[in-house]
Amino acid sequence: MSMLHIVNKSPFERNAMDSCLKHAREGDAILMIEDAAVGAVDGSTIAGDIKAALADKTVYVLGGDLAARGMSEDRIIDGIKVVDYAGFVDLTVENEKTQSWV
Amino acid sequence: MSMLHIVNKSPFERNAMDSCLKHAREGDAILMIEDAAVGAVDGSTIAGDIKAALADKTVYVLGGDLAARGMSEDRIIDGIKVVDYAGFVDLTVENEKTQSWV
Amino acid sequence: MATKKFMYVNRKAPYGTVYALESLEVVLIAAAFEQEVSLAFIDDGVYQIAKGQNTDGIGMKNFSSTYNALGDYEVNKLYVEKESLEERGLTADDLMPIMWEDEDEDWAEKPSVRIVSRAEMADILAEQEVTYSF
Amino acid sequence: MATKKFMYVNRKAPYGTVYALESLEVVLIAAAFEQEVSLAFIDDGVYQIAKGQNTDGIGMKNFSSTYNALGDYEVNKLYVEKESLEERGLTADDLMPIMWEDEDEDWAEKPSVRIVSRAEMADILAEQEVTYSF
Amino acid sequence: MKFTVMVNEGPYQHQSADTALHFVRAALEKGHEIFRVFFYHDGVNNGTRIAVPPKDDRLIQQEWSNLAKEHDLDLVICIAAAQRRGLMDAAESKRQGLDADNIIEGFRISGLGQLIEGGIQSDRTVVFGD
Amino acid sequence: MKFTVMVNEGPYQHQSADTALHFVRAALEKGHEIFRVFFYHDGVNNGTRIAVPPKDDRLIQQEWSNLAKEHDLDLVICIAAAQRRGLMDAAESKRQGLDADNIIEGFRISGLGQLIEGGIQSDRTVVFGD
Repeated sequence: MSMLHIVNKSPFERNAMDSCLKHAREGDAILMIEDAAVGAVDGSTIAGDIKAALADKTVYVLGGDLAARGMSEDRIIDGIKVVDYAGFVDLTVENEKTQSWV
Repeated sequence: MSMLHIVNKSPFERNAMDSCLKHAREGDAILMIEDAAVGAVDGSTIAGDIKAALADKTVYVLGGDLAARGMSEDRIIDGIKVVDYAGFVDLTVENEKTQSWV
Repeated sequence: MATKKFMYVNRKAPYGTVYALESLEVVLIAAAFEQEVSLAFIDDGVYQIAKGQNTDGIGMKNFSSTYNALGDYEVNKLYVEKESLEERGLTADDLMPIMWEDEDEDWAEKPSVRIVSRAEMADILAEQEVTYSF
Repeated sequence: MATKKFMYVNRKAPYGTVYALESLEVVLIAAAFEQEVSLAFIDDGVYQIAKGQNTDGIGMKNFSSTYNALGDYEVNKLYVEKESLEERGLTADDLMPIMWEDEDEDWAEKPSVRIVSRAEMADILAEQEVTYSF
Repeated sequence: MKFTVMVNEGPYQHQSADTALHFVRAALEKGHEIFRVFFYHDGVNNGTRIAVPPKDDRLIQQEWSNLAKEHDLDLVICIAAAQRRGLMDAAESKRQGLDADNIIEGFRISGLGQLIEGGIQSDRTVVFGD
Repeated sequence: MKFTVMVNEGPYQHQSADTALHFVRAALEKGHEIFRVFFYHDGVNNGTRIAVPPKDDRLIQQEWSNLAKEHDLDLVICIAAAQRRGLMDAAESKRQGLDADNIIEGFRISGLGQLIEGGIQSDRTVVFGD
């Protein structure tokens, strides 16, 4: 029974991503949308936390939100998967429940 | 030419207080209103940053906002001054300009 | 109707935004649907049930007493995260003594607030079927 | 009318909220008032002038090219905080090459973006007379 | 699969309303059922018909309305949240003794029970907020 | 001293509107002049007349309106922000070919220049936002 965690706030501005990472469990999925998409970029102060999460969770970013903020897919952290809105819907189907970290 | 910095976001939720503290200068005033009022309470993870700011800045908290969140004045950090809305207005007069860290 | 596990996740301080108040309005309505209802107070959400709230100075309605009424609606699982309290310089003593009466034990008064660790909170969140976030 | 120093402080990413767009709308109007105008890009505000923004995937208007037009309105002081870039894994190369033409030097093209340290930014903020935050 | 979607922010100010629209469209395209979209908090502001955004911008409120018509969606605005913020349909406006209403076609105003019912009846509930 | 106040959030959702009201009242009580209150972003939603909050709650939109009447305040709603969000006065509603308006007495709709003018003319500009 895995959970899809949806984060829409920049990890540099708010504590939502941090709180999500602290509460997500092994096998869960984390999807970064809207301003949270910038958290997918490698080399930032929070990249280490995301990499640690990748050890036992899957991490996704909404490609449209990443591109809107000028970040190309070749600079995101290794292992993060890019999805579109259709992929977002699929994630809510594949995981039995969702939690939004608003 | 001192600046009144107005912070209205909880320092535990957002980076506004942190950013304010990093940009405020000697002699400036910092006023915590709305959800930021909880930052005045001693013993928290950010109390150290506020105490450091008190070394060369004055720090105020809006009493009504502190009380609304169940925090009594006897537990705030030594040196923080409590003001009401009239005191808030006075602070905007005493300092030549204001910056809101929204 | 089917019975599901509903979770209300509260992560924001009261009064600065309307979320705490309007979350509570949902919980009160939800009680009529006879579902399994839990509330989680994480991060700044812990201030929502801080005791001694006094809104005279800001001209807003003090709705904190409504949490005391939740027991009457059979909403008695209020999980509060210990680490969230500690990071804010708070302890369990800073929270309202929200109680409920256990019909099965001759209406004995029992605390609705349950302080749990972050790891326990993660497990509780994982058990839910429908999670509303405010 | 008197001339004052106006500062527009941008601390939020574009598109997630409307602040970046509506801040830019104020700056464009303000230009007509012939005041001294500066913009500060601090914290997530640096994403507002990131190059290569493409909003096709989210169905919103890409307004980033508007920053290139600011020079025509004599708005050419765009201060970007170095530490804010670094914390986000960004460098000056990630920003749009926003330019203005200097009338006094035979319309020579000059960069509007000025990367400054946090300490310098604090000094710049302190010099202002009217500060709008978005 | 059956979805209930909750929208907690108004149009334009936050991207939540846009994302919710895209999510609902994508779910419908995949053949899923949208049991209900529930608008709460400032989300109620998605339901006004008297907005006129710039010509080169998206028309969020109108897009919800069009989508509702096209797919027979149930778009529900919370009455308590709507009353605080000034979203009214003709009946509610009259009941309150007001002289205007502003709800757009395709939305209806109802109670919070509609949200809970959505949670019970749907396979998935997805929240879009601030 | 002369103040211009900027309000960037709607009523109820964020406390900013409440704080701005208290600030303006306190400034007036101290004998200061409020040159203008400018409502931008979701702040425009403070100016609706068709809100009916619960009886035991404050009436933010009405309180602005009353304060304006009492102190002859200049409450200005940004037209661009208002158009996106559905705040209309009778003239603008007619001009846009709409069938309703919702602005409350005491507010007027105008351009962003009013904000800048406020910044120039006032001794202090104070921003209340999210």
